[in-house]
Amino acid sequence: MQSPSQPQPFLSAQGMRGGYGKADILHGCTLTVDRGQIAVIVGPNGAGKSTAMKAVFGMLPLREGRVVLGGEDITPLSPQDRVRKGMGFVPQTHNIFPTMTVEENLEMGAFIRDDDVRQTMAQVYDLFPAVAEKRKQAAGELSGGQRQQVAVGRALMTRPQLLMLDEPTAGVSPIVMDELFDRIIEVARTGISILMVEQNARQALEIADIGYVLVQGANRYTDTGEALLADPEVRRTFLGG
Amino acid sequence: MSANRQAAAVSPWRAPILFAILAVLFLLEGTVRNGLFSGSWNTALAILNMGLISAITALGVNMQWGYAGLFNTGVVGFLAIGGLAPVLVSLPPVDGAWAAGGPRLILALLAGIGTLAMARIVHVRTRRGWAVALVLIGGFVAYRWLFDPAVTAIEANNAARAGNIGGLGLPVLMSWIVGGLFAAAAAWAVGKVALGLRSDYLAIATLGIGEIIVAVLRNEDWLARGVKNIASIPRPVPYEIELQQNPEFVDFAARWGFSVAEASGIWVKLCYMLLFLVVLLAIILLAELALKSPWGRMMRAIRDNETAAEAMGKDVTARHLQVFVLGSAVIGIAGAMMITLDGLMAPTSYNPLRYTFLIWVMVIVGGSGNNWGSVLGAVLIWFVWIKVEVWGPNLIGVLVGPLPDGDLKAHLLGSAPHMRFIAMGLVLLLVLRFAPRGLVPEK
Amino acid sequence: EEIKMGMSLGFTGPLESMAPGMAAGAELAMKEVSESGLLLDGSTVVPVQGDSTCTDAAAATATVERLITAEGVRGIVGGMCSGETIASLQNVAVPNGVVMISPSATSPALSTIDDNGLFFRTSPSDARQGEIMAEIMMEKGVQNAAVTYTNNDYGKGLADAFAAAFQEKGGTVTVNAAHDDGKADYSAEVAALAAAGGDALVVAGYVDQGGSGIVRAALDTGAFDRFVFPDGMVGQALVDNFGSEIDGSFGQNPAAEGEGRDKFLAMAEEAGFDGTSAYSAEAYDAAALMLLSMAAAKSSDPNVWKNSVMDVANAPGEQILPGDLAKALEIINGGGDVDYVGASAVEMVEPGESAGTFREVSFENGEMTVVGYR
Amino acid sequence: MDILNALVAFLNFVFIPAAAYGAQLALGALGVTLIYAILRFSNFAHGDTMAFGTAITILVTWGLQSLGVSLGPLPTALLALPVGIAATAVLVLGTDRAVYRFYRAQRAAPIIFVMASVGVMFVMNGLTRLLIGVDEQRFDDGARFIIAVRDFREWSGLAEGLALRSTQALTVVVTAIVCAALFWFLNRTKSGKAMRAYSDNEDLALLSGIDPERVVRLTWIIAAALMTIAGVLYGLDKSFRPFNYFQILLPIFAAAIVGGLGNPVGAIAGGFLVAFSEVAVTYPWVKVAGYLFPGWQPGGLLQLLGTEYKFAVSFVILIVVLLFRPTGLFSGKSV
Amino acid sequence: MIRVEDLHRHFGGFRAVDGASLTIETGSITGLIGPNGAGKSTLFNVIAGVLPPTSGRVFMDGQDITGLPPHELFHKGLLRTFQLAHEFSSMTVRENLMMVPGTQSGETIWKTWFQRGRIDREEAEIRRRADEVLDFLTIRHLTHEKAGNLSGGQKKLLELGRTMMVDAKIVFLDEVGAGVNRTLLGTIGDAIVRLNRERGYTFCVIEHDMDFIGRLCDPVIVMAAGKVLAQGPADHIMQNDDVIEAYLGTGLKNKVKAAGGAL
Ligand SMILES: Nc1ncnc2c1ncn2[C@@H]1O[C@H](COP(=O)(O)OP(=O)(O)OP(=O)(O)O)[C@@H](O)[C@H]1O
Ligand SMILES: Nc1ncnc2c1ncn2[C@@H]1O[C@H](COP(=O)(O)OP(=O)(O)OP(=O)(O)O)[C@@H](O)[C@H]1O
Ligand SMILES: CC(C)C[C@H](N)C(=O)O
Ligand SMILES: [Mg+2]
Ligand SMILES: [Mg+2]
Repeated sequence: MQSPSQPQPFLSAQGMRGGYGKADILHGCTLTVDRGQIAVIVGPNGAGKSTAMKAVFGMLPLREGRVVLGGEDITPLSPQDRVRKGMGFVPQTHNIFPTMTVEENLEMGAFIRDDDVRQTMAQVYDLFPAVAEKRKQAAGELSGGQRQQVAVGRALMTRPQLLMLDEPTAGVSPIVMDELFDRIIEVARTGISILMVEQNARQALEIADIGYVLVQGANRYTDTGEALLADPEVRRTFLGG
Repeated sequence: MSANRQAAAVSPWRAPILFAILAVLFLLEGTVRNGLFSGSWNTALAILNMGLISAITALGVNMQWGYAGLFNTGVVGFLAIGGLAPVLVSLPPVDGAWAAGGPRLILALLAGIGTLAMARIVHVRTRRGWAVALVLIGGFVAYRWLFDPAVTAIEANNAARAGNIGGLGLPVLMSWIVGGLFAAAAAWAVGKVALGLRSDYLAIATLGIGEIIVAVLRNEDWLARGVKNIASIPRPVPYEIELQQNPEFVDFAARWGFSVAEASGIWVKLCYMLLFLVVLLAIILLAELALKSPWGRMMRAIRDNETAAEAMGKDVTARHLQVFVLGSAVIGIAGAMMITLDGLMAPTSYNPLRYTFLIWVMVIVGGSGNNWGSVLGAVLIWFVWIKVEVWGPNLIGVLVGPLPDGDLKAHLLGSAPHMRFIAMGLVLLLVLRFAPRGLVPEK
Repeated sequence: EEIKMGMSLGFTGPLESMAPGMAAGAELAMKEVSESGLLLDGSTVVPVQGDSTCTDAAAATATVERLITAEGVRGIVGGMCSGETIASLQNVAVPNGVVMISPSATSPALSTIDDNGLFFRTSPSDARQGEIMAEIMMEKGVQNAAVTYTNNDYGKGLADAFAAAFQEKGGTVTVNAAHDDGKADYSAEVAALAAAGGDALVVAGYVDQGGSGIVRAALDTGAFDRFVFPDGMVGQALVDNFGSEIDGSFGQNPAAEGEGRDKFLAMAEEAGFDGTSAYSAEAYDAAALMLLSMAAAKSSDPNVWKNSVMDVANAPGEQILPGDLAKALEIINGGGDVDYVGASAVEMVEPGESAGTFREVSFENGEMTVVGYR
Repeated sequence: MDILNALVAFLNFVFIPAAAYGAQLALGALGVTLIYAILRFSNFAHGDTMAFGTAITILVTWGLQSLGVSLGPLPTALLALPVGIAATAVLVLGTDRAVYRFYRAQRAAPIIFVMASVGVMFVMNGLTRLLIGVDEQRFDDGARFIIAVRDFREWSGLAEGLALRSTQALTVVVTAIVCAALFWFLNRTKSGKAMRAYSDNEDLALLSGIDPERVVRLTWIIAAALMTIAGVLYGLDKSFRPFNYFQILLPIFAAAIVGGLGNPVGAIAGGFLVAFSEVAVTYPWVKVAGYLFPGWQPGGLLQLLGTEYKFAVSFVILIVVLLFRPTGLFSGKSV
Repeated sequence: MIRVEDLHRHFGGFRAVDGASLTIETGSITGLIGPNGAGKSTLFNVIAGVLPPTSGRVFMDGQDITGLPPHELFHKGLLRTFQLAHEFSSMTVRENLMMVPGTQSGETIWKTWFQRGRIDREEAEIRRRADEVLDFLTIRHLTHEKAGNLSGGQKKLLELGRTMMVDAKIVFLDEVGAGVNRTLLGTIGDAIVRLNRERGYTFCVIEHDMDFIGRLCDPVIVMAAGKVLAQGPADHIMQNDDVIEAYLGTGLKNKVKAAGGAL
């Protein structure tokens, strides 16, 4: 799916090193995603997956390494600027505006867009019928899984070029999870790059073009999703057999 | 995404150093005379004494806020109610007051409490609103029928000089404990009603309760003469005049090279200081013991996350009530001590800016959750609060110095007293800027 | 010698607008004496200001503590409000043997306080004013009145004294209700007063505080159109605020007849402040009394000169008006006797407070006119 | 039974004053609530900032008056208001930059903000006094009354009079307009929604491309406008004294909280609740009862409680409301 | 152990739990599944005393516990975890565990003044137990970390760890698995089984991971729209057409489907 005119991957985060306080959490972590690719990060809890996502999004000061998006070095940019460069992010927790209605949550996703957002919104509602019913309800009153759907919907509203999802399927029911993965494939097919963290790793790796296994802030395995799934060692240690 | 940043570790030397700096400030105040300090031991000690009382108040607030996250802005009310104790305990009895209406008054108060208890029983037994209302209305009528004539009689008794119920003539030190008990009782009643409220809602409720307590003190003349004030509350320490007439003391003063008046002032203040220190240290000791044990851990857990603490078997309501009562009792003790030190009960002076928010400033500047922090913050802020009275005008004097003479300069110089607030504000902002979690942060 | 004189007044707090006028009055007298060069062999007088806050007894005590023990003042003009005055007097001034002469603390409680002869005031006790006010009202045929007072020892003391005197004379007080100063709104108070009714409304408050708010609301709602104003209210501010709206109202304040006051007003104008502002004249007198007493006692030690205050204040002797302080000092230095009259016709009665001459004023055609003295 | 007189007495002494006072509190509470909702702290400097804005407006008004400018029956101060708002906006933006921004970056606890605002309050308090002094200032001009007592009596022939000051009417009208505009802004415009989003979840707002500093600036500017308008209306209707502006802080907070912190509708409801409970509960019903039941001569004033307890009464009502609705009438936030 | 009778919980007009009746047998590991918004968490919250029911009753061992506050339920042996982790964020991980036991004398204020020795002994015992739990959860290295700084999954582990600090009778787990690494989830599953066998805990587990449910739970209760839709052994339930339609779905379709609408 790589576009021939683009020798370099669309997103390339090289050798990221950094953390919250004095101690580093990331130890030279590298992530790359091409246009239209789905990249999945898996790994044990506390491995630094969310931290790596935040680092890519510019929410964490990096001591080393750089982030390049579409050929441009965006390492010094603030998160807002990265949004304008076409990055969208769904954090793992606190990923909705609780007192705003579902509809307003989606509108906020489209904050940087100046065109008509109604069509995208209709598509989101289409994708998540459960939240469509609740469009006038405050998002904070939704169930855990419904919130998760709103959060993903919000990011889709941005119409990003790179969509970053931190455990989008945590707490959603199997049927919705399948729908969601389906949708992610669809999105990727339109040329949008996807970088996501997943603990529902087997399903996620099935659809992944590239998979990263992150352990203690460093890349342990990097391969196609299929290859990782096929590796018994990876399966046993990281994917729960 | 977590909002936590890893807090920089705090040096264990920080508190001792800051206390040392504070001590130096007081030493300077006592010895050096310039634009910043007055060079008088009397002033230094006077500030220190009030600072110690503030420290005890701050400890009380810290128990409620720092340990349990209860936002009590009714501090002024609990201070005031504690201040009632010296009046009722240690003042000599007022001739005729008791005879005029004492028993009836007690009866009335009993009737009032009885009514509330009855109402509660009826409520629990029958759950009928109208029955409760009936009890309340009946009780209220009975209460007023007993209460009003008693109050009129007491207030008419020697209205110009007394007009109040009078005290018991007991030693004033006893009233400190009673003050704590008064405040604890009030806090218990308040807590039963208001502790269901959260954060700022609790704050405004307690603010209101504080105002109500003060309003009662101001308007119920039979209690402590209301706004007419009570002066000459007995002291637990010698009077300066007595010392000045005591030849031994005069000799003693001469030996140290002080004038008698000065020496007597210092002596009295030292006596007070000792008393206050004893109380302060005792409270800190008990508080630290509790805090450094599972009780303290439980409190921190409750403060962090009430829902989870509740699910982990902690009776959050009961614990809140406990710590609210304890903290208020400490504030009440401070209130009684303050009235003892002032020798005067003047309800008009209980304003929330001075007795609630300034105390809060002390707690936060000191570092909430930390007892030593509260003490440090209290003494420091009180020192500043008093000293800015001089610093402010001096500051403006320096600032306008280069200006040409004229209306503007005159206007600014004329406004010098208002620099008091500006200076206070600046100090507060600076401290918060350089120690945003307080001078001595928790742990 | 440089003699320091303290001033403990409420420069910040609820009466912050009254304090500057008082300080200016006191400083005027100090300057006058200082410039004459006649006090104790050419001593100069240096005023030291302290902020008593008016409401915070602890802060006031600390201030006076500083004035006395750090600045070493030889006398204090102040305190300003009664509560704060009592606290600082008992806790600091008396133990240190320094005289306080208050221009404005008028609570009756100060008459009986145990002061070692160290406390005086150039204003009368409120107990006296209540009687005078009742007298004037009866003469004007006001038989029933509503009373509102500022809720502090001054207001309450005055209102109670008045109510007692008025009722004794056969009048009726329809309601005796407090108002708090510095409140945002006085409709509740005015509603209550209006409901009780009466021929006139007695406003025992402060003109730049709740008092004016009450009058304003009472006028606007038509609740009352006739008012009786005691000392806290009488002042130019009242005329400025209400003009002819309060025509037909009257009042009284401690101030004496005659030249003294006029001279003081002229001097104040020259010095650039408003001499009519409340207790400014009394402050002048307080400062003048202290300095003359020092001269008479030939000592700046307060424990010594405290004994001359009554002498200087009262007859016999030559009458001294504002602006005559140099002359007074000459007389005293020459061994003569003076009777300080000053700006507020000072006449001291035991235990060291102004006997209370009151000036009766009435408001007509938007102006305040002095009707007489009693 | 004289219903008309009873009604007029009630309107004149209870309803109209309480409505005007309620509107003033509501405006103040709106500002408090807005800052609470978006910047998440109780701003103690609110009253003193109101005083500052009003002081500037007064100075400009005097200037205009001396130039002979006037608005006919309306107070000239309305013309000066924009200048006051602008100056206040500059001041609060400067304060934000110098003080609050630091704590935002630190993600300090709300209580730290509150204490910083106490510091700001002290400074602002002194600043206003340096600017305009401590005295009472009057700057009201234009027509004083819409209905004056005497005229009303003559016109209606009733024993009771009715007064409606133009400032009272103005207050209520302006409050209504300002509230409507604020609601429209917050609920309909993109910037308004961005503000609410920021108030809900700061980090996520960032991820949506909302510029937090812009939201903060906007909040302060709107708050400055609200504060100045509230302060000027209050000053026009009552009088201007810096000290009173500190005192009004407590009822304003009470209003904001009982209505539900962070909720604009609540602020308005709270303002009126506080005002009416202060006035109505301590109102002696003797006069009204006298008109309604002419034969009845009650001994007392038929007053539930003395006016000295009026503030206490309004707080009791607040507490009772909070007991039944723990986050205020309109379910506000709590941090 | 737990019997729920015709339970309703409405939010305004919305019926989140709409007449649910179910039983949790003593000694079982009961699974509770259902689509998002089915009312599972709400049901938990009502049972655990966090939300009052609109109507209906809850019994524990035959005793009516409807509306009892959570802390009393805790002392009756009913523990729960939260779907969104509720850690004590400013306390260390170990403290998070140590605060749990409910019978500490050190929690009585006057005993902290007069019975230091006894408190110290108790503390040592509780600390030992906490460390065991930390070892078990593989987060011993985080002993002194502030709980607020944990990763999402680590917080979930801590939630579970707290229930292991005391001898519970019944534990309600609200999506312990969400966000937890599958390998670790396997271990957690083992732990649940062991606690169930060895210590006799009864479990009621909400989870969306069907492998987990299938491995552990018997019976499984399915909720939908506030009502109980089906109940039975896990493999049975997973064949149920209603359940498949409402909840399980039929797996990924899109791998084979052509590209759809664009977002
Ligand atoms: N406070 C509330 N106000 C209004 N509606 C609410 C509230 N809490 C929950 N709901 C609604 O109740 C329904 C059930 O929510 P609940 O959290 O019980 O679902 P759940 O079964 O746990 O779902 P999930 O698997 O997604 O966690 C949802 O539709 C939700 O929108
Ligand atoms: N705000 C923070 N401050 C300090 N340390 C943190 C913070 N957030 C996370 N950490 C630490 O960083 C490490 C990595 O956390 P991160 O959230 O990136 O893990 P993760 O791989 O996303 O795990 P999970 O699968 O459980 O979500 C953890 O050990 C955690 O304790
Ligand atoms: C300044 C004065 C009006 C003070 C008042 N007379 C009092 O005693 O409190
Ligand atoms: Mg994570
Ligand atoms: Mg749920």
